Amino acid sequence: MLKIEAVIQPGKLDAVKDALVEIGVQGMTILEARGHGRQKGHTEFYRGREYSVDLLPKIKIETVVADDIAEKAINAIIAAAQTGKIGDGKIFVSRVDEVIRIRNEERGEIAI
Amino acid sequence: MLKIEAVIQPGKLDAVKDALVEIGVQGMTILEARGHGRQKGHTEFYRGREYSVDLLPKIKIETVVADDIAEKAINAIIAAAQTGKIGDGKIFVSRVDEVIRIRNEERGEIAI
Amino acid sequence: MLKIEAVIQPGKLDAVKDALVEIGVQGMTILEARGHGRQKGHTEFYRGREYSVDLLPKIKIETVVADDIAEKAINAIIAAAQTGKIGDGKIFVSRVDEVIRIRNEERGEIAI
Amino acid sequence: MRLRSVKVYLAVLLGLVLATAPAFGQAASTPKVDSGDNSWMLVSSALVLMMSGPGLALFYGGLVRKKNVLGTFMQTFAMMAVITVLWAVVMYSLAFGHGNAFIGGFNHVFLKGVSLTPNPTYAATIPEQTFMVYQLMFAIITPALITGAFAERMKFSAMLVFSVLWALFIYSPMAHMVWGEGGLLNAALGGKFPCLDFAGGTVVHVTSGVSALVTAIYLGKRIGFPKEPMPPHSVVLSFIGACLLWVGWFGFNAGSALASGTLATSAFVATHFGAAAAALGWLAAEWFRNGKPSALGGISGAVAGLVAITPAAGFVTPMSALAIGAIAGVFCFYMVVKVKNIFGYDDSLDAFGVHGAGGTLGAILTGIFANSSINPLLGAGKATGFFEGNHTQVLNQAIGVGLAWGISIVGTLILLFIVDKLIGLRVSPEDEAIGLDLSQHGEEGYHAEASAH
Amino acid sequence: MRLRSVKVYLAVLLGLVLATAPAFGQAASTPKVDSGDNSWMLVSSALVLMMSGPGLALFYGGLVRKKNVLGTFMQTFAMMAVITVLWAVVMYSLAFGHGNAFIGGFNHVFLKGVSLTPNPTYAATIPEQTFMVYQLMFAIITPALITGAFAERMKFSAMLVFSVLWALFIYSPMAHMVWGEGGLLNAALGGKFPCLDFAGGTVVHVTSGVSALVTAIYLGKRIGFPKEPMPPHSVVLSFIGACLLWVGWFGFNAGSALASGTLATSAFVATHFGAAAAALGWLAAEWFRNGKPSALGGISGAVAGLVAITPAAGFVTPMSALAIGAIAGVFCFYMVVKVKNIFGYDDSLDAFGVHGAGGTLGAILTGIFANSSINPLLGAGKATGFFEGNHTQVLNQAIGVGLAWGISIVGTLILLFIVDKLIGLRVSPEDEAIGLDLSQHGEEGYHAEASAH
Amino acid sequence: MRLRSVKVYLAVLLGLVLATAPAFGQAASTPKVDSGDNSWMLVSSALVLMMSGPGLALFYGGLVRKKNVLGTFMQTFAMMAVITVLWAVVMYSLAFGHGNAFIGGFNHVFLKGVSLTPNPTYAATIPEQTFMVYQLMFAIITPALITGAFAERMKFSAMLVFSVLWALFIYSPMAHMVWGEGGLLNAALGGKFPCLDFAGGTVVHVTSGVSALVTAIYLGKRIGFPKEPMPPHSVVLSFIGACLLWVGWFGFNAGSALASGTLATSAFVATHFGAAAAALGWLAAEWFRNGKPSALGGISGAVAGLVAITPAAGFVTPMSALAIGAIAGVFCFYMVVKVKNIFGYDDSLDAFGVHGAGGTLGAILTGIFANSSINPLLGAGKATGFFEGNHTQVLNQAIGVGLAWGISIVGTLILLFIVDKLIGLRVSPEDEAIGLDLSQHGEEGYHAEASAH
Ligand SMILES: Nc1ncnc2c1ncn2[C@@H]1O[C@H](COP(=O)(O)OP(=O)(O)O)[C@@H](O)[C@H]1O
Ligand SMILES: Nc1ncnc2c1ncn2[C@@H]1O[C@H](COP(=O)(O)OP(=O)(O)O)[C@@H](O)[C@H]1O
Ligand SMILES: Nc1ncnc2c1ncn2[C@@H]1O[C@H](COP(=O)(O)OP(=O)(O)O)[C@@H](O)[C@H]1O
Repeated sequence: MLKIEAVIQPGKLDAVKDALVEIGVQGMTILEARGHGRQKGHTEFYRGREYSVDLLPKIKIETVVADDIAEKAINAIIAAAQTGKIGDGKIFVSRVDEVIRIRNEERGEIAI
Repeated sequence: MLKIEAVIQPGKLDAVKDALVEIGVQGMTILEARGHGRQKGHTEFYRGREYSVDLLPKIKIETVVADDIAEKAINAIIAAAQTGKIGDGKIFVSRVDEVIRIRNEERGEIAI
Repeated sequence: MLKIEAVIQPGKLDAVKDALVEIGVQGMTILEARGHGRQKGHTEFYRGREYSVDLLPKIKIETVVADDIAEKAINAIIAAAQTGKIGDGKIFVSRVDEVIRIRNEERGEIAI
Repeated sequence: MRLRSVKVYLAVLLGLVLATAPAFGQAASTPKVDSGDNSWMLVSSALVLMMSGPGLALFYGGLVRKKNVLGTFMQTFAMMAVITVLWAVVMYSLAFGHGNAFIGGFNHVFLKGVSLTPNPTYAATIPEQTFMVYQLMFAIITPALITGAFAERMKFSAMLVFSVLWALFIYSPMAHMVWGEGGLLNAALGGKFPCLDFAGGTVVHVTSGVSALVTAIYLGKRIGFPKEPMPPHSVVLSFIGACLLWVGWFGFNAGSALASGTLATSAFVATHFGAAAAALGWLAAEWFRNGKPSALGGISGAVAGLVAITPAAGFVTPMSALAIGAIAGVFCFYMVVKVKNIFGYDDSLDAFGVHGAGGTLGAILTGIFANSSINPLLGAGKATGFFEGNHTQVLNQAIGVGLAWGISIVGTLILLFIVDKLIGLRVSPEDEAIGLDLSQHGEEGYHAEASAH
Repeated sequence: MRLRSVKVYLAVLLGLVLATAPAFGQAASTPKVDSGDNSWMLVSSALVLMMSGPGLALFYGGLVRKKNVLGTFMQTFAMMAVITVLWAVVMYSLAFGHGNAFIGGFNHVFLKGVSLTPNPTYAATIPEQTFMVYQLMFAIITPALITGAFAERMKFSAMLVFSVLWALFIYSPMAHMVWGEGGLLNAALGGKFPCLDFAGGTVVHVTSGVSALVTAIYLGKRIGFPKEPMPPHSVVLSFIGACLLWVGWFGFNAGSALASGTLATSAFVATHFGAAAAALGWLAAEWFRNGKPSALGGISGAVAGLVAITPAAGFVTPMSALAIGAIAGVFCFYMVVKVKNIFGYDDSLDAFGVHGAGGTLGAILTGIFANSSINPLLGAGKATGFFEGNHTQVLNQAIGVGLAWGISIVGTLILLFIVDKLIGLRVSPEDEAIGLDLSQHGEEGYHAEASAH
Repeated sequence: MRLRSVKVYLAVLLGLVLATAPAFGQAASTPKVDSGDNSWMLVSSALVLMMSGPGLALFYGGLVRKKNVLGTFMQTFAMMAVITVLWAVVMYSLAFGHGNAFIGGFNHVFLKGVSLTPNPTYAATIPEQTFMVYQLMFAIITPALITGAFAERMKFSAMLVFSVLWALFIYSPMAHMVWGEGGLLNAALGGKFPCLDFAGGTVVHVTSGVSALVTAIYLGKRIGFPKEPMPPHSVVLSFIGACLLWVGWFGFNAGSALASGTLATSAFVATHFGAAAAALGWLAAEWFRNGKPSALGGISGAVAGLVAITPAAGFVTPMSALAIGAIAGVFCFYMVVKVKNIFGYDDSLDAFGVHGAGGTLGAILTGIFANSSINPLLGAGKATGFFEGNHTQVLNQAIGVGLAWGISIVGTLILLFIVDKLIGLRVSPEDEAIGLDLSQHGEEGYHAEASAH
């Protein structure tokens, strides 16, 4: 089983979620994050002080999928999240050894 | 070493934390998350607009443990978080190559 | 490619970020977290009720780097985040199989 | 009583005026609106409404968990809407219409005969409609206070029905007995047991606080209480609310003079002093007991002091107000921190611990500290409170309070039973888990998802 | 009209006074400040300012997404600053100076001749400067109301220029026509089409609401609307704002009596009753349609009721106020929930659905419910509203409203066109995506990073 | 000075009245409460309390980091409780009792002799207790203003002790010198150096602002300052606070007329105009310098304008108020943005930059713009300010301000030294890191954990 972690633009959450659901990936967990990368931040002023803010709001989506569906999921995410501009985000894929559904203690792919 | 990531119902955080501490798992990191899965969401109305909200509040617990204690930790989490209803959440287990304690630069299992 | 996850004191975020950028690690994702560990919490009182709060605010930094740069990154984080006091946090290192840049679908180390 | 006190007062003032301005002679017979008094009473009405919304709504809303913040707001807000209509239809008549010693009549239903000229029985220098709308604001906040006891677990529909019945069958007679013409406890207009209650210590706080206790016990604890921690989701909101309560309370207490003369000033000063001393009292007790004085403690103390000074506001000297406040601050702290834990009921936001306990204490202390130099309600120069030598007044106060306790306990129990049978009081455990905001109102207080910048 | 009503009223009062106090005889000729009236009008001025900031700013600010909260605040706050200066320089003169039936003149530029003695044309018992500053508060909130329609997408600079022009060319003539001496619609001071507008239903709400609709359509939808969900980021803030609007509205409506006599009381009661009944109306309609009554619905209903009762406040009985409120609550609910969706424009915070629709409805209902027993503006005992037998008043109301619609539509279109050509109205798509707070003001409403404890 | 101005004013008014109503003749000798004046002064007292809580508490609380929000609230809230008791015990007597040119006496300790009849020395138409409680509200907010300078790092206990001492030894004499009978700087009641300070520019803002600077320097910077970013955790809270400050300031300034006559109106208008122009001034400067006008800038500017107009409010024309405001907005912007950075002290929330600098500027500008047509305090028709031809008044203003600076610097240094030796001023570095909320009060402002829905 593979864990797909995608860092995306906040405005794209809905589209990505729908794209994943469409290809049959129901389960996912979403986290609010802030990202640092090539995308340039902005400057804020508060009274006399100037802050250059280089951490931008991002959404992190985590979904664990069976190996065979992973590529499809990745493509779905890309299709939904891509604008072609810097800051679109990244996808990280890594291996997961075990999945357990807490409700009924099912394990493995069936628990995804 | 293994990383155990558990997505649970928010109300179960305290119970799970206590269960882990009881079996000797002290270190853990908690994140607020929102989850999508089989559990159905709800509808919200704001003025004329209707929103079907299918991202539900969840808590994500991450804890890195030695291999031999992992199964015990998983069972502790299940025991504390299970209600038997849809939405109880999932546990994901994956391998961690290295752990470092920032304070004293200890590495490996001793640093957990 | 390796994923470095560092849980640090909130006040150290800026220093760690700068240290990473300095050694050439541009990309990173930051999450607000709460941690449980050896560091003792505190007691809060609300009206008649007493709460012992043992989840402390932490920042979690995630950065995926090429294998050869990992050790440098770890050292940079330690150097910037260490105070020598309990609660300084931990670093977890694990393997990542694939990285994809959403913007242009580049894959692998070039996408980091 | 505040009515009589005002009248006596005005009589004295008028005397002064008459001595120097004989041309005003006839004015005494034809009541005339005084622009200054009416100005103050309109402001006071606005201030008392502000105590409910946003004041009390914020104070309570900050103390609950995030998932219940709007539900908690709504319990107060609904009173602003529902009680207003009820008041116009029948409640004003039941409280202030012609009736017997226990309740008014139906002569003012649909506000029939409630005109824009003063009704000298109640207030000789402001339009009766000003008096009517001012009293309405009291009728709004009183049932809203109760909601603190059953926070986070009552159905919105049940809350509405219960509050309407409670307003009709408990508030209306209590208001009539204490403030209505010929009311049993009315010290100014011929009551059998003259009980001093300047601005509603008994009518507002004892009734709501005791009813709160009853509902908290009847409904049972919130799921998870007391094991699960349920800290306030935003002491910040509660702080804003408490400050607005303090400011609004000037309308509540000083407005109860029903004019902007010296009695209003006296009540204003007493109110402020009572609040300040009680905040200090609670903070000191907390510092002593927990090692730290908290912001929640400070504002809780201030509210406790405001409650306790309410019946006394127009009867006591500034220095007595400080004393009453200090006593109330410490007393309510122990009620909330110790007594509640001993008995173990889940008075979620301490409606009883602050309003019931503080109101009862305040009513008794009024009998002790009341002074004829401030308010010659029982006759100029006649001993009024215990310290002045009128030892029976404390008894009268106790009778008033006892009656309020009795009616509140019995009445609330009956009403809860009826509503429970009719539509059920509590939300389902699932709804309680997801919170009132979503389950009862289909919305959320805060939208993190909206932060998509 | 409220001016004449006040004058008539004061004349009656004065008559009473004169009968008993002949020594006051000469006072009628030299207008004298009444401390009670002035007290009330200063308070009312403060209350109306509070309606803008923090009231309206919070109400609107809570409804937008987090990234636009400060930008939304600023659109109201800027009015507090800019319109004040504009008013002093020329607007007061244009609205209340000597002029023709459509607009005032330049005799009061830089407040020349606006003294501390009463100007009996407008208000005989308060300093003219009190009248001036009170009216200023209305001029501030009116353009601020429009901003709800173009929330989350207009440039700050364009908003400033547009608002200034709008205030000069739309608000000033409308205020003059309805309230100014010799204004076309002025029922009190010799207007051709006497239109009843006690506190600004037409001048404030119809003009701003209709202009809002025009700007919403002209600017186009927010990017992502209606597909992307854009729930309010904090109904909590909106709730606080709405409650403060309710409280402040007492200054708006009851203050429009320009004195603290019985007319102020009457308007105060009508205001409160209208708000309460409308909140119930909206909640009931929502409960019926969606299965749940919401907090946002409750406060939206209250505001709708306050809007609708505004023109009627000094003309109707308490019971009529309840009726007007209930109708307005249900009506505006359907405007916002159904009509908007049918046409599909993005009136982001429903400035038209609430103020435009509610104001228009209220103006018509005023013609129906107005009663000479409350306000003998058209002559003591002369039928005033439709139910009293004056069937033509509804027509006059329609003329007033129609004129306001016409001027608002045409004027706003022209002004938008000009500003669009000059500097552009909308922010860039990128700026819209990152939000007004950062793009227009370089700051953020909330700083999570700051929570580094 | 405002006392004399009021008296003169009232004399004029009375003259008018006497001319037409001889029956009032005797009233002049027996001071009588005016219901309109008292109504206004009670409202003003409530408004000034609202400036502290929630106004200032929110303004400051929003500017700190999340972990210090309640601690910051408490620094203001504690003043509401502590100073009230202190005032009753001895401070009122020290400020307004019989004494010498520098300080009052002990004749009013425990409010002995402070009755419900007017004290014509200070205010002839309101009960002395109204005057007393109104002045109390000023004594509350003044030390609260200082707390902005040492935000996020002072022990709660030390803050309490310091504030009590400061109130006793710096505020009391300053208030006496400027407003007390026979005070050195009292322009109305026989001071040697008649200094114009209508509502406390010197007494309130200069003293608190300068003391703030001293404490900021004495305590040293916050750990991490200026390297670590410390943006406001919620400009939203600060915005609400600032708006409430603006609204409350009407009570502060217009209330300082101590009556609701034309002087109150004049001060009300000047206050509003000053705030608006200053908001524009700051925004313009910011727009020019940073390329963007910010919400924080807008509200900071408004507050700066309110500060600067405070001493001038009852002395200047509306147009002068605009000028004073505009100057203050730009001036304070540069104080906060440039001067602070040059010197590098950590005046965390700019208590000095806004109150110290703005107060000093306002005091001087008062000497320049004051006009006898608004306030014939120095004698009807006698030149009052510089522009009117009284060139020495600026000198008198400078003497008053200089004295305030001197006393504030020396006095604050001594008090800080004493408190530091006694119990220590600063929290430990650990406590500073976890924040005041947890370390000093054992609670948190917001509970995310509570969001468990
Ligand atoms: N190496 C990395 N490790 C973790 N997160 C990363 C990494 N690189 C980028 N990110 C995340 O992806 C986001 C987008 O990256 P950025 O460099 O701005 O644009 P792009 O992905 O288009 O090159 C960043 O804000 C950050 O959250
Ligand atoms: N494949 C997955 N990857 C990541 N998170 C998941 C996955 N499946 C479920 N989750 C998380 O677990 C939560 C519970 O899942 P759900 O399907 O609702 O119930 P259950 O686990 O009882 O079947 C989800 O809300 C989501 O946060
Ligand atoms: N085994 C673990 N798994 C996940 N997170 C951990 C683990 N151990 C520690 N942490 C995180 O690191 C933080 C610091 O740990 P703590 O034991 O308090 O101090 P130290 O790292 O100095 O020993 C914790 O608050 C927690 O967030």
